[in-house]
Parts: sequence; C-alpha cells; structure tokens
Amino acid sequence: MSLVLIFFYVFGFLAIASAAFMLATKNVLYAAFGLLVTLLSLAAIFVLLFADFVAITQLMVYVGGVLVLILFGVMLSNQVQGRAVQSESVNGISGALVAGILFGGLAYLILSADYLYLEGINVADAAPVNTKSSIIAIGIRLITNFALPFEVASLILLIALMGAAYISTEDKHE
Amino acid sequence: MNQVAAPLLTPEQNSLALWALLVLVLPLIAGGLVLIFGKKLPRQGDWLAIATTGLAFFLALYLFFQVWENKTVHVSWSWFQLATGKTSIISFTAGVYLDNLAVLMLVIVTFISLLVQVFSVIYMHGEWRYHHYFGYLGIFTFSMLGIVLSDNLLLLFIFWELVGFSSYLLIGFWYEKDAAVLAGKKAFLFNRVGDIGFLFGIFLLYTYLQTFDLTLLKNAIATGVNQGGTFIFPVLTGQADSVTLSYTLLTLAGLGIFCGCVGKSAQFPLQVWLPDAMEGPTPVSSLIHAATMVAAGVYLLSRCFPFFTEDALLVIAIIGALTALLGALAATAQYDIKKILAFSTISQLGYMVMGMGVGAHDASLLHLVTHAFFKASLFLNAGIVIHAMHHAAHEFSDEHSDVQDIRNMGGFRKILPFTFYAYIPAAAALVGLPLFSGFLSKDAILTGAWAWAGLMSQNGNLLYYLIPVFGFGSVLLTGFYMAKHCFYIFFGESKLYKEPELLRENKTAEASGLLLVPVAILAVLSLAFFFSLNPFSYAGSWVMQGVSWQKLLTGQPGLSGGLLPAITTYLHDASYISLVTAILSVLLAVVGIWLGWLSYKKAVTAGSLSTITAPTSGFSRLAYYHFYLDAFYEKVIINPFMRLSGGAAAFDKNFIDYSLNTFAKIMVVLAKLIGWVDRWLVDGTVHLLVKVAGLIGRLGRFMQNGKVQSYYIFSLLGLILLFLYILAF
Amino acid sequence: MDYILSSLIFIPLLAVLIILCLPKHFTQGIKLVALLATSLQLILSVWLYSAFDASATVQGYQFVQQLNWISLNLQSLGLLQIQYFVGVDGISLSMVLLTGLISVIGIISSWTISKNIKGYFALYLLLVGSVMGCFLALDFFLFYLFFEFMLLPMYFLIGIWGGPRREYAAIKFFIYTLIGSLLILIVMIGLYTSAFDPAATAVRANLAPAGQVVSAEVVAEVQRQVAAGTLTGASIVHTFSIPDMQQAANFIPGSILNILSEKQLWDIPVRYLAFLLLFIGFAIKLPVVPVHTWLPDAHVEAPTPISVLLASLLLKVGGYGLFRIVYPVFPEAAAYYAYFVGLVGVLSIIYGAMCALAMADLKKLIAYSSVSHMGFVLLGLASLTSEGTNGAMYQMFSHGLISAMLFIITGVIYDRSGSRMIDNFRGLAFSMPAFTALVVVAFFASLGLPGFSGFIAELLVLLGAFSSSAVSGMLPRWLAIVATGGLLLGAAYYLWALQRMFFGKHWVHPELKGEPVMTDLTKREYLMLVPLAILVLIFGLFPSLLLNKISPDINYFLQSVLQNR
Amino acid sequence: MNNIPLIPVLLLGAVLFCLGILAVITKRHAIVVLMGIELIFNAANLNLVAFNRHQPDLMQGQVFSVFVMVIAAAESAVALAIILKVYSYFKTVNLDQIRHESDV
Repeated sequence: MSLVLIFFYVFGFLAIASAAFMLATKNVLYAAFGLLVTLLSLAAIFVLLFADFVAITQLMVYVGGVLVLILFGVMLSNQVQGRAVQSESVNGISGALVAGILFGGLAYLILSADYLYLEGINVADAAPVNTKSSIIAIGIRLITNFALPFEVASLILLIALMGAAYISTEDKHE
Repeated sequence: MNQVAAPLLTPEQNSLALWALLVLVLPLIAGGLVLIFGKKLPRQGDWLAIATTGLAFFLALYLFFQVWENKTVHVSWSWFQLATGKTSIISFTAGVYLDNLAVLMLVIVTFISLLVQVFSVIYMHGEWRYHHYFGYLGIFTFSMLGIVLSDNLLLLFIFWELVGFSSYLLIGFWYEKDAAVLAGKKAFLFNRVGDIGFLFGIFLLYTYLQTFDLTLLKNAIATGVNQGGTFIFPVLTGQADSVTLSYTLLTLAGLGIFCGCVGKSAQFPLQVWLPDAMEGPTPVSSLIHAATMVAAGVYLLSRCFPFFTEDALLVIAIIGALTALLGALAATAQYDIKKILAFSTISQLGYMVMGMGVGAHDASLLHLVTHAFFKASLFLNAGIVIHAMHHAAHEFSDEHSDVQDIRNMGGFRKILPFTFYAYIPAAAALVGLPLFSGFLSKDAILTGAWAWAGLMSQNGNLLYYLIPVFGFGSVLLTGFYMAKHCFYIFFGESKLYKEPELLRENKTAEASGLLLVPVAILAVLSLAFFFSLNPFSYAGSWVMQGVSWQKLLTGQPGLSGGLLPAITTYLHDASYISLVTAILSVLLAVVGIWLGWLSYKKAVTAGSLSTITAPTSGFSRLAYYHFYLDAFYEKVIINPFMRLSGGAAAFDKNFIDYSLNTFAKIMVVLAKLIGWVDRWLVDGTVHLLVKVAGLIGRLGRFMQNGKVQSYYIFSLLGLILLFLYILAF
Repeated sequence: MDYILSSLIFIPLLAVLIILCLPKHFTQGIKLVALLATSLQLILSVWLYSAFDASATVQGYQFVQQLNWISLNLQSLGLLQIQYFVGVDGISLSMVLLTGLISVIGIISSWTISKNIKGYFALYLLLVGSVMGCFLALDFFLFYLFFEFMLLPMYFLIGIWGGPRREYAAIKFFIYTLIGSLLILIVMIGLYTSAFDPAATAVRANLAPAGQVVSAEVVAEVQRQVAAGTLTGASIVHTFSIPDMQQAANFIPGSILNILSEKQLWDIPVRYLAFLLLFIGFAIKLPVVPVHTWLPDAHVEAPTPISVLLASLLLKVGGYGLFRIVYPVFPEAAAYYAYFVGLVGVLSIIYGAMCALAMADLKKLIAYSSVSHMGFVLLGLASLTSEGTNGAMYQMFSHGLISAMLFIITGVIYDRSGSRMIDNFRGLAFSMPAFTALVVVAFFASLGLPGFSGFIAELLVLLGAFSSSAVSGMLPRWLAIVATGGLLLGAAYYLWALQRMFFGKHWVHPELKGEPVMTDLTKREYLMLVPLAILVLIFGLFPSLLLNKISPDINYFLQSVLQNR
Repeated sequence: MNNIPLIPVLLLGAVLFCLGILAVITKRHAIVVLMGIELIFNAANLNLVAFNRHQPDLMQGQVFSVFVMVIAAAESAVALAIILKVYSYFKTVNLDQIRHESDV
C-alpha cells in the first residue's frame, strides 16, 4: 500500500467523519466548522488526485469565501445573544431512507459499472503520471476550448453578486 | 225517418187536440201551483185543484161528445230529432190520439179524480201537508191523462213511469209511517220491474219497425204477412228492405209490453205491491189503486192489442186467470177492510187481463169502466168507515186498536145508514149481481173466456177450459168475501165502540156532505142501467159497442190474426154460452154470498169476532199471508241480491282496492329496496370512489405540504423509482 | 268574436293571475273575482251555444282558431308541428255549456271555504280553465297539455281542502289518472310519428303557396304522393291535429299506426293495441269498472264543490276523449272491440249500482252511482247507433247536471252535521222539507224518471244498445237487457236512501258533533240547487234544445266511424 | 504506485453526496441546508476530478470543477443574501416556521 493511498483513505475518512459531524451536531457553528474540515480534506484529496489548481481554488473559494460567508450568515441570522445557534433535524427517517437508498443505488452503480467499455478510461491503470502542475493545461483550456463557458460563468458570477447585493439592501421606502 | 204519415189535419182536429192538451196540463198546473204556493193560498189551495179538475172534467165531457162514435183525432208534433245516415233524421214525436177509448177514459179519470178530490177535502182535513196532497193528486191526474192521450208508446211509457212516481208520492204521503214509505218504495220498484219489460217490448218494436207511433205500428202490423212462423212486413216508410220477423220475437215483444201491465195492474207475480199500497190515504187508494192507475195496464193491453200474438194472448189469459183466482183467495182470509178491497182489486184486474187474453177485448174494457166506478165507491165508503172509526178512536184516545180491521166494526147499518146503502150497490156490482154494472161486464168476460176455451179446445185439449173455470171460481170467492166483510161491517153490534154517536159526525148527519155526495154519485153509477139500456145483457151496452175491437182497432186485429173474428163467429154459433154463463155466474155469486153468511154466522157463534189474531191454520193462513209471495221475494230475490251487493262492495273494497293497495305497498317495498340498493351500492360505490380520491388527495396534500424538504424527498424518491425502473427493465 | 274560444279558456287563467296579485286577507275580492270570471265564462258559453250553427256544414268545427305554436325542424324526420288549435263542434258544445254552468255553481258552493281562500280559488280557476281547454282543444298535444294540467290543481284541491283521508285519496287519484295519461301519451307519440298534416306538407313541398287556404285537390294530391312514397322524409309535416288524424289518408305509409301497415305486437295489430291503450287511459278517467276505485275515495274526501267539479266535469273528459279522439281515430278497432267496450259499460252499470246499494255513506253511494251512470256512456258509444251515441252524449251532459245536484245535496247535509252516513239520519223531511223536495227531484232525476234529462239519455242509450244488433251489428241484445237492470237498481238504492234518511220519524244520531240543527236550505243553497233542478227538468222535457244542436255532429262522427270500420 | 484507484474515490463522492442530501433533507436551519448543498457540490467536484485522472486530454474534469466552484460561490452568495432577507422579515431562518408564517 502506497503512502498516497494511505493519505487518501485518511483524508477520505476525515471528510466523511466531519461531514457526519456536520449532520449530527445541532450547533450551526459546529456544523460550519465540520464543513470546513470536510472541505479541507477534499482539498487534500484533490492534491492527491493531481489536481493542484482545483485544490487551491477549493481552498480559496470554499474555505476562504463560501465558508466565511456562511459563518457571516450564521452570525447575522442569530438574534439570541450568548447562546449557540441551534438547528433541529426533521424528516430523520425518511431522509435517511432516501439517502440510504440513494447511496445503495449509487454504490451499486459504481461497483457494477464496467469502466472498460467506457471510452478512454482505464480503471486499473491510470494515465501516465504527469507530475507537472495542471495549472498551465487548465489555463490553456479555459481560454481556448472552454472560453465560452468560462465567460458565461463569469457573467453568472457577476449577476449573482449583483443580485445578492440588491437583495441584501434594505428597502428604502419600507 | 218515420215521418208521421199525417192525415190531413183539419182545424177542428187541431183544436180538439189542443183542448185535449189543455185537459192534460190543467191538473199539472194546478198541482204545481198548489205544491209551491199552497201554504200561502186560502184553504191551502184545495179549491184551485178541485176547480181545475172540474174544468178538466167538463172539457173531457166536451171532447167525449165530440169524439165518441164520431171520429178519431190524431195530431202529433216533433219532439226532438236525431240526425242519422247521410241526410235523414230520426224524429221522436209527441202527440195526442183521441178515439172512443181515450175520451171514455178521459172522462172517467177526470170524473173520479174530481170526486176523490172533493171527498178528500174532508177526509184529509187538518192534515199537516194538506196542500202537498192536492199537488200530488194533480200530478197523478196529469200523468194518468197523459197515458190516456198518448199517441205513441214512448210517450205512454213516460207517463206510465210518471204515474208510478205520483203513486210513490201518494202511497208514502204519511212518510212518518215507515210502513207507508216502505210500501211506496215497494210499489215503485215492482212497477219498475214491469216497466223494464215494457221497455223491452217497445224497443223490440222500435228496432224493427222504426217507430213508436201506435197508429203507424198498427198499420205496419196490419200489413204483415204470416208465412209459417215468420212475419214479413213490406217496405216501411224510410226503410230499404222489407222486414222479416220471427213469430217468437213478436211474441216476446208482446210479452214485454204485457210486463208493463203485470207491474202496473198488479198481476201475478208482481201483484204484491198493491195490498201494501193501502198504506196510502184511502181516497188515494180509491183513485189510483182501484179506479184508474191499476187499470192502466188493461188500457195498455187494449192499445197494444194488435201487437200480441196468439201465444202472447195465451200467456196473458193464464196470468190474468191466475191473478183473479189468487187475489180472490187471498181476499177471503183478510180482515183489514182496505186489504180486502185491494185483493179484490187484484182479482178484478185479473179478470180484465184474462178478458184481454181470451180476446174479450171490449168486455174487458167494459169491466174496466164499471170497476172504476164501483171500486172507487167501495174505497170511498171504506174511507168513510175508517174515518168514523178514527173519529171514535180519537175520542177514546185509543191508539192500539186497528181501526181498519173489520172485526172491530159491526152494526154500521144503523149507525151509518147512508154509507150502508151506498156500499151495498157497489158491493153487489163487484159480486156481479144482476141489475148492477159488474154483472154486465163480468158476464161478458166469462162468456168471452168460455167461447175462447171452446174455440181453442177444438183440437181436443180441454186444458183451455181451466181459464173460464178459474173465472167462475173467482166469482164464487168474490161473493163469499164481499158478503162476509159486509156482514162484519154492517150487521151485528159495534164491537169496539158501543156509542154510535161517536162514530157519526154529529147527531143529525152521519158524515159531512162532501164525503157523502161523491159516494152517492158513484153508488148510483154502479147500476147496470147506465152502461146498458138492457141491464141483463151486455150485448147492447153502448160502452161495449164503442170500444169494440172493430172500432178501436179499425178492424185490424193484428198479430193474433183470425182469433177475434173466430171467437165472434163461435159465440154467434153457440149462443147458449151467454145465457148459461149469466145464470151460472149469478148462481155462483149467490152461493158465495150464502157461504159468506154461513162463515159470518159461524164466527159469531164461535165468538171469534172479537179475537183479533192472524189466522193460524192451514189454507186461511196461506191466503192471509198472500201465499207467502212477499216472503218468497224477500228470501229468494231481495236478500240474496242484497248480499250480492254487499259482496260486490266488499269485493270492491277487499279485492280491487286491496290488491291495488297491496300492489302499491309492494311497489313501496320495492322502492325502499331500490332505495337501499341506491344508498348502499350505487351511492356506496360513489362514496368509495370519493374516499379513494380523498385518500389520493390527502396523499397529494401530504406531498404538497409546502415544505421544500419534503418536496426534495419526494423528487428524490421519484428519481429512485426512475432508477429502479431503468434497472428493472 | 273570433277569440271567443280562447277567451273561454283564458278568462279563468287570467283570473288566477289577478287572484294571485290580490292580498291574502282580501277574501271577498278574491271570491268576487272568481265569481265574475266564471260568470263571464258562463255568459260566453251560453252565447256560444246560441251562436253555434247546427245546420251550417256537415263537419263543422266552428269558431276555429289555429296558430302555429311550436315548430321544430327535425331534418330527415320532417317538421314537428304543434299548434294552438281550438274549435267547437256539437260534441264539445254541450261540454262547454256544462263547464260554464257547473263552474259557476261550484264557485257558489265554494263560498263557505275558509281555509287558504286565495290558494283555493286560484287552483279552482286553474282547474276550470284547463277543463275548458280540454273540451276545446283540437290539437292532441294541446289536449294532452290541458288534460295533464287538470291533474295538478285537483290533486291539491283534494289533498289540502279534503276530508280526513285526503292524502290517500289525492295520491290515489293522482296515480290512477297519471297512469291513464301515460297510456294516452304513448299512443299520442305513436300517432304523432304516423300522422302528417297534408295542408302544411303541401306548403312545405311547394305544392301550394304559403299563407293561403290549401285546396282540397292539393290536399288529395299530397295524400296520394305520400301514400305513393314520392313525398317522404324531410318534406312531411308531422302533426298532432286531431281532425287530421281522423283521416286514414293522413297516415304515412309504413308508419306504425297506418291502417294498412298491419304491424303486430304480441299478435295484436298495433292499431288495436293503441286503441286499447287510449281506451283504458280515458276509461280510468270515466271511470269504468275495474279501474274505478279512485272515484269513491276522491269523492268522499274532496270538499263539496270539488266533488261537484269532479263528477260533473272531470269524468266527462274521459267520455269526451272517447268521442273526440279514440273512436274517430281508430274506427276499425272501435268496431272490433265494440263488444268489449259494451261489456265493460254494462259491467260498470251493474257493478256500480250494486256497490251503491251496499254503501252506508251517502256520498259514496252517489259516487258509485256515477260509476253506474257513466257506464251508460260506454254502452251507448259502443252501440254505434244514432240513438246510442246521442244518448251517450246526452248522458254526459245530463249526468253533469244531476251529479252536481247530488253532491251539493250531500254537502248540505255534511255542512250541518259533519256526517254523511245514511244511518245517522231519519225523517229529515220534517226539519228540511224544501231540501227534501229537491232531494226527491235529484234522486228521481238520477234514477231516470221521465221528465228529467237522465231519462232521455238512458232511454236513448238503451234503445241504441238494444237495436244495435239489428242496425249496426255491434252489441248483442243481452247487454242492453242486463244494462236495464241498472235502472231497477238505481231506483232501489235511491229509494232506499230516501226512505232511510228522509222519511220516517225525525231523528239525528245524538253522537254527531255539536248536536246539529238540521235547518232548511239557505239562500245560497237554493241558488245552487234550484237552477240545476230547473235545468234538469228543462232538458228532460225539451231534449231538442241540446240534441238538435249536437246531433248533426254526432251523426258525422258516427258515420265516419261506421264508414271506416 | 501512487495512483489512487477510481472506485474508492467515487464511493467517497457518493458518501459525501448522500450526506449532503441528508443535510438538505433533515436540517431545519436554512444555513445548514446551504451547507448540505455545498457538500453535494463538493461530492460532484470530487467525481469530476477523479474522472479527470483517467481522461486528462482536455482537462475538462478539472475545468468543470472550477466552474462548479464558481457557481457554488455565486449560489451561496445569493442564497445567503436571501436568507438574511428572510431573517429580517420573519425573524427566523427555520424553514418550517417560515412556511407556517407565510402560510397565512
């Protein structure tokens, strides 16, 4: 067993555990931190998967942006001072059922799918290891093959930010 | 269709007809006025009724002298018409027919009616419904005159029924007495039974000969040709073909008409109403149930004589003879003065009918006339006697004794001498003693009967002689019961009321003059002299000559064919019959009287005069109860019929209605059942569907609960199902 | 006076509207309006009687008014045509006169009604209007409409103002008559699909100009073309017109009721079946044994004026229907079933009379006597002779007058004592002499004493029935002979009732409520009984008053039936 | 070899995905739900990256994972804005309560 694999399992376990903690805890702040750990673990896994740019982006966007936003949200939406923000659970059984079935289904699919027949995928042996950073390749692709989606994504981001800003402004006339 | 073959009407004929109409309606007008305004008129209007009847009588006399042995008047008017066929019409006519018989009857009816009304002024005095009485009498006189004057059978039938109606009113005049009301009802119903037969006779004639008019019918009948059991009538006015009628049918028609006579003239077997009818006031019994109405049957037979076949006449003769005998037998056992007279009336009517049957047409009519006078007299006398008894009973405040029972009377010869002397001629006439009118007519009938029997029995069948034997037997019985009851009433001692003055009006007069004068007139008219100049021979009687079949039927004896001429010839050949009959009948009458005297003596010696009981033994009991005919009808016809009626009503209620209601109930039960099915099956299904829909709806609502997370669950479930589907298939 | 018939129908209906507008407590006004309306109707009907021309034409519907009412194009099925078609001939004339008379009498008799006066008089006038409509309608649909329209007011009049068992009686009446109407409806539809209007067809097929009277030749031509099958389907105008239905040529070939079609159902020709259905439908109304049991109940429970209307007018609608529709439209079936009809008539006569004999309730007795007397109508009709048919018609008229009297008489007794049982009274002649006189008149008129109208009617009927076997060959003679038993029985039950109630010692059952005082007639009661008695007498003495007017039309009816049998 | 096999990665993604869904379904707090969504995004990303290892020609897996992050960021920004707005309006971010109160 290689070290990479060990790391993968460690981080994988960490991700699952923290996600489970996020689910289990009632304290929203704790949950946010659980999410943080999950995101971090995933970033590590991305690295292990030779996706350094994605990993960095994950750190920057999620950990640095989204999670901070969430934390802000938690704090701003919490009127009660000096008490942890609570979040009860509902639909426990049905949710677990659905999620379980879904997981079962997914697992069945994943395990039973014959990847050999998929074009260009080699399960047993991955492509030749390219130890170089993937940033260059991604950058080239973004401005060549995926220029349009890239532009669209930026547009979406712009619109979303404008929308968010608009929504969060107080109504003047109210 | 049957345009009346009108002879040219002279103005004189027209005026005579109008006079006759006036005679007809006068009593009606007076009666109507008295009925309606009687209470307000002075003396309750009796003078009005009497005056108009008197006027009618004088008019009748005028008509009599105009018409008698002189001419016949026949005027008819269209009454109403029915359109029929393409263009033709059926015309129902009404008209006046005056011939010897009609005017004779006209005089008799108005005369007796007048006398009876005068008599009634005293007799009915103080009656609560005095004016009603005179009104009813007016109606009766009108109806009776209508019978006499009618020129067609339909009209005759109408008046026939009307006399029945007025008779009903008069019999039931004292309607507080149940017996009177019952008697009236009985009279009407028994008459109606006869009338229905009469109606059939008329219908039969009308059906084939298409007319009701007596003259036309007679003419039609006269043209009929007898061809071995069928009669062929040539083409009649307005008919396409000649008519062929069987002998049987014609006999039936004749017997139908005779049924009318049986009812009205109280012939066997319908005679039971007449004795009961004596519940009416005595003058009414005198007028209606002795002199006129009951004789109308004989009048009808005379009018319809041409329509009787020989067989029909035979039946008529048998019925008449039987009635004469039965009436006389019943009369022998009676003790009620009016009942005796009533049964004697039945018996005498039987004579007349028998006379008609044996072809002694004119003799029979003569007896009708003579009987009208002497029987009216007898009844009026009986009225005086009863009046006197009432008077006495009133004085004694005796309400229990039967004032009409002859055993309560006696010795009236001295107390009421005038009545006695008026009674005796009439009784003698009834018995048929020479010099009195009854002798003539009875002799004539008996002679006729004998001659008829002789003629008919030429084929060797001696049974025909039974008819005259019955007749002679009745003579004997008549003598017996008349004598007997005369002895009871007028001889011996007054049994109930010893004081003679109580029975009299006052010391000087035995009764009011208004009672006595009519009686006296009628008593005088019981003498034979008035009917025949030779009081020992009917042959020369002006009445008989006037009403002989040659004159009345204009020489056409009708369906009986040669019977009448044959009898005439036979009698002419065997002239001894007349003499023997006269002697024999007088002899029998005398024997009868002697037997009556014996019977009276026996009763006196036995002291049974004062025991007022119904006869208990054997024959007299049978006769007393009128041979139990009433009981027979009651038991055999009326009671079963009433039960049948009750059964019909019960059937109506318990079967028709019950089954209907049951059906309705079944329907309701069925409806309930269907309602149940409707509620539980049909509705149930719908409700189930609704419930299912509601369940689904609730499921939908459960899904659409507004919780975004639930939606998420469900969409995921859907996704899973989609997966499963893809995987499974 | 072109609108006289319509006025006769609509005056009472208009009065209904007026009454409905009047305030409820203004009872005198309501009564007066009703009286005025019916009096106007009476005056108009008397005028109609005098203006009616008996000699005019052979087949004379006079004062005809014919308007298109409902016209529906059914494409290939032709044109549905319902007309407002009224007219009067001899047959309806007598009934119109009777309706005019009796409705006034009924109003006078209703004067003492105290319960819900407004509703009562409105329904009463509605009833009178519908009866009048029934007698005047010449369109079968219109006739049926009025026929059904009579039911409803009658139902309520019995059901609301009736005696103790009124609901039962009303429902019984309603169901019986409704069944009758259903039978009529079936045949009406059958007739409608089979018959056509030649005149309207001519116009529709462009054989004649519209808006003008279609000539007889064109009518004959149309009939010929339809019979030949050249005119079919869409151009045929179906009709409910009764005069059109009376002609065999006006039936479409191949239709179920065409006389030539010989269609059969259960081995009976359809036309015979249709006759029977119609006959039963009207016989229920007449009524005829054994479908008569609604009558005694309805009569006993109905208030007096309604009994009067029921007996005098409503029963006549049944007989009138036979005269107007059943016999002329199905003459051959009528001839075929004459024996049956006559038999049923005789059965009614005898059975009704026997039941009457057994009745303890005076009103029931009279109700059954109605059954008995209406049997004469059937017998006369079945005889198919001049005398018989005229007699039947006359019997309807005469019975209308007499039964009105009889029911008023029971009403008089009931008003005073609250009882109608014969056994509760004795010797009423003592306390009510004038009343008794009128009772005697009515009873004797009803039992057929000469001089009263009933005698003429029954005489003619019996004469017709008796001579039928020789003249028209319809009825055996024994039917007439048995029927005469009705005369005897009639005399028996009336005289018995007279004897028990009016004669003898005066006595009234002491347990009757309030110890009734049997006073003699009031002015109002005189006003009802005396005119009726006089009329009964007049029509008995002078039958030509009516017969001369109606017999030409009855003869036309008779000849058309006899020719087409 | 330091190659990570595909299947464990995919299974990890599946687990995270399901946990994310579980969070979305069960949590009442809007922000936690948002977290669940982020988790789901991340699971998707993990798959993209994992497949990219075996099909690196165009680097489409990684590129799209970047897109996903962009979208996720935008989404969370908008979502949080909405949540704050909702909070200022209803004074709660509890989803059930919001539903009840808007249900009037």
